[in-house]
Amino acid sequence: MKYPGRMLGEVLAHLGAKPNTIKYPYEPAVVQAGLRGKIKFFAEKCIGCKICEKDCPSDAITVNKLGDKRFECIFDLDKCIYCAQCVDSCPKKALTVTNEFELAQLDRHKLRFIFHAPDAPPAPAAQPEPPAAKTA
Amino acid sequence: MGLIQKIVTWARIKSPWVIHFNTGACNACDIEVIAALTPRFDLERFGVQLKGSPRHADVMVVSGPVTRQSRDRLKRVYDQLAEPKFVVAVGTCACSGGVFQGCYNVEGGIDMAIPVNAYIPGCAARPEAIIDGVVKLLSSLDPKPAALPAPVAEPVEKVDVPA
Amino acid sequence: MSKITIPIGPQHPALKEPASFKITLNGEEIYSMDMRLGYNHRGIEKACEERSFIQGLYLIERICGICSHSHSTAYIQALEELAGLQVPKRGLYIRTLIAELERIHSHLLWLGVAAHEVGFDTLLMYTWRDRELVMDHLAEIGGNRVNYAVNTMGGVRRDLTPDEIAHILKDVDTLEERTKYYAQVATEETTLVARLSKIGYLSQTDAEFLGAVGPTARACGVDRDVRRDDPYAAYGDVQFKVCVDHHGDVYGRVLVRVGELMESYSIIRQLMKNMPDGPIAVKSPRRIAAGEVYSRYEAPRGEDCHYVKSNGTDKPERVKIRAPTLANWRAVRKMIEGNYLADAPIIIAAIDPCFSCTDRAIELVRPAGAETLTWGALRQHGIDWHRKQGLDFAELNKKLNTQLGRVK
Amino acid sequence: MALFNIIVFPGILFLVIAGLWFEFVDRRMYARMQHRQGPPWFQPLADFIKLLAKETIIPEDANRFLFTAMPVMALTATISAFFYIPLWSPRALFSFPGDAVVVMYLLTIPTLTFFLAGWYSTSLYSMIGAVRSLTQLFAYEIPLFMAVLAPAMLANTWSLAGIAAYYTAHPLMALLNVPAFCVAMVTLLGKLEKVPFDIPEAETEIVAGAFTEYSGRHLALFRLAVDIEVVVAGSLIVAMFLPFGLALPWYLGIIVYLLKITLVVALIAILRTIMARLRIEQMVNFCWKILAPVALAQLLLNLVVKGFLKP
Amino acid sequence: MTAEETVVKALVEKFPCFAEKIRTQRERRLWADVPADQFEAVAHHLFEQMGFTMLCSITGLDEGATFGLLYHFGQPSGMMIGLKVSIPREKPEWKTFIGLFPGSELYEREIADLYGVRFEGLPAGLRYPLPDDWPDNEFPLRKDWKAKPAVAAAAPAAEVKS
Ligand code: SF4
Ligand code: SF4
Ligand code: SF4
Ligand code: SF4
Ligand code: SF4
Ligand code: SF4
Ligand code: SF4
Ligand code: SF4
Repeated sequence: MKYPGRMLGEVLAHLGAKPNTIKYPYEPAVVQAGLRGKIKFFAEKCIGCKICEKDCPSDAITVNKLGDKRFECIFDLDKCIYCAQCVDSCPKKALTVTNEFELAQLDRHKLRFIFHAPDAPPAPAAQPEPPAAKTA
Repeated sequence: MGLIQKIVTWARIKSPWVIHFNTGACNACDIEVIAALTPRFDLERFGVQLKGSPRHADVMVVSGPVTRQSRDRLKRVYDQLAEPKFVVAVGTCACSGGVFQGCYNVEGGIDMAIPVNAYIPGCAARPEAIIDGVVKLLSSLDPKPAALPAPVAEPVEKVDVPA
Repeated sequence: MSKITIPIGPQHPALKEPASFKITLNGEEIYSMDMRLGYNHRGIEKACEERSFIQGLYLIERICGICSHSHSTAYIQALEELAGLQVPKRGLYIRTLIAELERIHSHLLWLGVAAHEVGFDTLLMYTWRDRELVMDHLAEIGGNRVNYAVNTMGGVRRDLTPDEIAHILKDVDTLEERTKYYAQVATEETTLVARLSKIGYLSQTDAEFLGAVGPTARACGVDRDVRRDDPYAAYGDVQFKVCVDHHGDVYGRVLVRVGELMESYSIIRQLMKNMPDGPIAVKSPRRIAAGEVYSRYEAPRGEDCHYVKSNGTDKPERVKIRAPTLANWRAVRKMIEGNYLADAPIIIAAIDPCFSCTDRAIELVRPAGAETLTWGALRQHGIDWHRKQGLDFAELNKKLNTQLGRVK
Repeated sequence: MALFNIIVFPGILFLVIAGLWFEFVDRRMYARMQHRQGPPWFQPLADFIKLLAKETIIPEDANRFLFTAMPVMALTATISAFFYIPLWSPRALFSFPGDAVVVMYLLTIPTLTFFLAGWYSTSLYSMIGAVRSLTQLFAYEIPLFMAVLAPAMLANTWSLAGIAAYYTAHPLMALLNVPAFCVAMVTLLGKLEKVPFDIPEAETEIVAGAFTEYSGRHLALFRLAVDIEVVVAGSLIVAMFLPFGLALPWYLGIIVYLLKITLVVALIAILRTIMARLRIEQMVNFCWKILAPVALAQLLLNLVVKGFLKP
Repeated sequence: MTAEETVVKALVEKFPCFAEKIRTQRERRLWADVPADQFEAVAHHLFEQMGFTMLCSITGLDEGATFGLLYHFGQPSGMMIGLKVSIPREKPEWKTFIGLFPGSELYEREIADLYGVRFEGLPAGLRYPLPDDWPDNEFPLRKDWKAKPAVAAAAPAAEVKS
């Protein structure tokens, strides 16, 4: 039957009920286990093949060779689309996904995230070159 | 800072009215912005109201890469906002152009056209991430920011900020 | 009486995406409409030619975030057919599951947006609250609430655990109940029915002639659905009914979408019951043999077509995307004629437009040759129209202006 | 004492606080009925202060004088109407025979200011909004007037204080006015431009209607005027249709009065939660074809009853 | 006889020049190259006699010396046929099909914008999908077109207010 105010009952029932709203940000967010958030890099596993760079759809990852078997990895968090293709592509599993998603920044420069290589073995104390400046 | 100034700052932080502008987004960020207003996330808790008229809004939430066709519109809407105004770039596209970098009709992130006050990466930025970004922006207005909860995961690596 | 043209968009609260329409009005009635699309044009087709197949996949997925899986599946199906890959059964089932979950989220979203367009925000809040259940599952399976990135060449990227299956089945039951309730609300709430029925009418002949697709066409009695007519993924293995309605108006489009929601629940139950074991993907090459393929997919908004041509390298030679909303535009123009201006937003919303692929921009259109309307002319038009309706603002204005000492 | 009454209690200050508070009550209830948490209690206040401190833009081709005068006028009209309404005792601050009609007229002024404000902002959306405001005014004003006349006719006086006194003496007579009360509630939604009659500011069609071009201070005053209008119109309805507890001691009287206003605000909130917006011509039809006849029937009924009681 | 063979046979009967040119790729997918002068007749025949009432898309192709226009017609039953016609690059002109398939308007405008093909009979209207300030004679989907800096102007972020 048609009548105005069809939702009256539903609406009144919810008036007294606890709202559906979550407490975030006052309580940590509950996120799904498989959430694709920020990518994490394990410098010791990387072989510098750059397949990740090649497959990245949005040019967000850069792997730099710092020295013998030493690689650092730069993520542009403002470019990354968190697709995790690089993780799938990496033959050495040097990349993984974390479910960190609270990446907002007021300053865009802070969105460039660098995973440094482990310190160089003591012998040749060559200063690693600064990462090649990427075109902004 | 005088008492009046303090009260005004307080009011500003507690009452951010929002206008939403899509400059060429894939819709995902837009629906996440809308989702942030619905019961599960309810941005109205922070005083956020979605406004249709730029004259009423304090915060412009922009999603999507700036396309050639929308660039001028974006600037015009920005100019119509009454001071003080803030711009939040929602989603990777709005931050940098994202996957659409290099497409011929895309000019890049929002900051190519107008100044941006907060960047929320993510593709699409989750409603929680949007809340996080808005709260970060608002607390930056507060001279004495209220203690915010610690982020879920501690950044493990050293973060290097190039100058 | 002269006709006037008003622009709507590209920035307008009813349109969350930019599009601009020019509506020519005859009084409060819409005489004709034209639209300027292109605000969202990013040049994806060209960009695809410049990227590898795998990079293109993520780009294609981001044509549109609401049914990202539609585009990504249509594209990946084309690649798999070109490369001659046999996707394992389990992979196809998961793909179909995501497709149906996406349809549910999209239709619930639409129901809310449609309610919002007619000022019924409560329904928007309730449908979007329930939609979160689906979003949780999509995030659980795919790893992201939208742009799930589930597809990869040769199958899918993530498997389902028995736990998830049980959980999805439980939520499908909840959703089914809620959908029944919303169907009741939509058909029994007088104010809502008053705003939805008898507007935006399109006859079956027009729908067919103008090439409407999806729920827009099915609400006019056009019995077409790619899932049945040209089965892909696992649709050959499930039983479902194609929802057709004969109202032809916005109300009919609500009924069709609600009906499709119910069918989706049943499809998901069948998929879960018969989910085969085995691998979810096969290994794929980086280069794809030359050839051309036409892939079709029934997106929530209608038929989505992708044409992919490959030349034997790791990049496509040509990718062409025909998104559903594009096919529906002609029909919208027809539907909107003769309706009230107040109904324009809901009629446009009724096809569930997303311009991001089509390009969202609505501008009410000016008949060719009409001069640009000044504010003065517009004001005059308003006065004329209302004088005809028995209100004379001119008098009021005159009095007011004399009182203010400004002689007009 | 009179000055205190006008400025502080039950005057302007009280009205401002009550207006903001009831906006909160309305928004919070709306949110809770939609199963979400809703804004905190200070929200309307924060909105108000923020708008006061924001840049004020006056469109170039708008009429400056009218553009700035309208919000003030809306505010003054609503506030002055308030002083004629008896709140918790059968006496009002000011009273004279025929003040019921004056209050009704004063409450029409805000709508007219919306119209003028919209019309003279010269923006397309404001103008459509303005015209819709006025069209809507013509539709609901008659049923509203008739509905309010009904209890006055029964009480045989045009003074609000007199009406209050009459119903305090004959409380059962108020029950006779239930249909008029319903009509008045529905038309009140039209007057306050709430769903299903928020046609003049339909966000998805014409952005924010008459207020589209308003910003900063002026918008703040307009919003305040609308908030206060809720309280004033609510008080009017309460005085006309729910004249109970007026004989109580003043502190109980105030509590009862506040409860009654809360009831009216809650009713408004519920009604706007469960309905969709009508189209303007549907609204006009509804007012003329349904509300007006009901109000007319009520008037006839009251006439007959009065004829019975006379001899 | 399969449904595909039926369609092919019916077509070849009517247009013998097709005998060699129709390719059956798989179930419900047919492809054919059509000579430009026959195209209109074939399209009308498909629409009027054979139930191919849907025009699914028009795809522009840059084939070097010629532009290809690939029309996909569909039957409600799911059968699809892709008809390709080639037009010379120097003189990219073709006829509109909005009389037969009104839905083709936007597809044609798209090709006009992106490839620079002129459609005879297409009424004037708003352009789609390129922006209003797009330079003339720049057709982005042509293979020899590369985004020029002037077009893809990527001004650096002037100043980022923080
Ligand atoms: S693909 Fe893996 S191993 Fe290769 S460069 Fe990238 S992170 Fe290193
Ligand atoms: S997650 Fe995707 S976008 Fe981000 S770096 Fe990896 S491949 Fe690139
Ligand atoms: S596993 Fe395959 S993709 Fe990875 S490095 Fe080896 S050959 Fe290349
Ligand atoms: S950031 Fe990602 S989800 Fe958001 S608009 Fe861009 S492509 Fe879409
Ligand atoms: S249709 Fe698009 S713009 Fe509209 S509400 Fe949905 S996502 Fe937003
Ligand atoms: S039909 Fe709409 S929602 Fe679906 S993929 Fe296309 S654009 Fe997205
Ligand atoms: S028609 Fe709309 S929903 Fe579909 S792909 Fe295009 S933008 Fe997305
Ligand atoms: S799909 Fe949309 S964005 Fe991509 S090229 Fe076509 S119109 Fe442009």
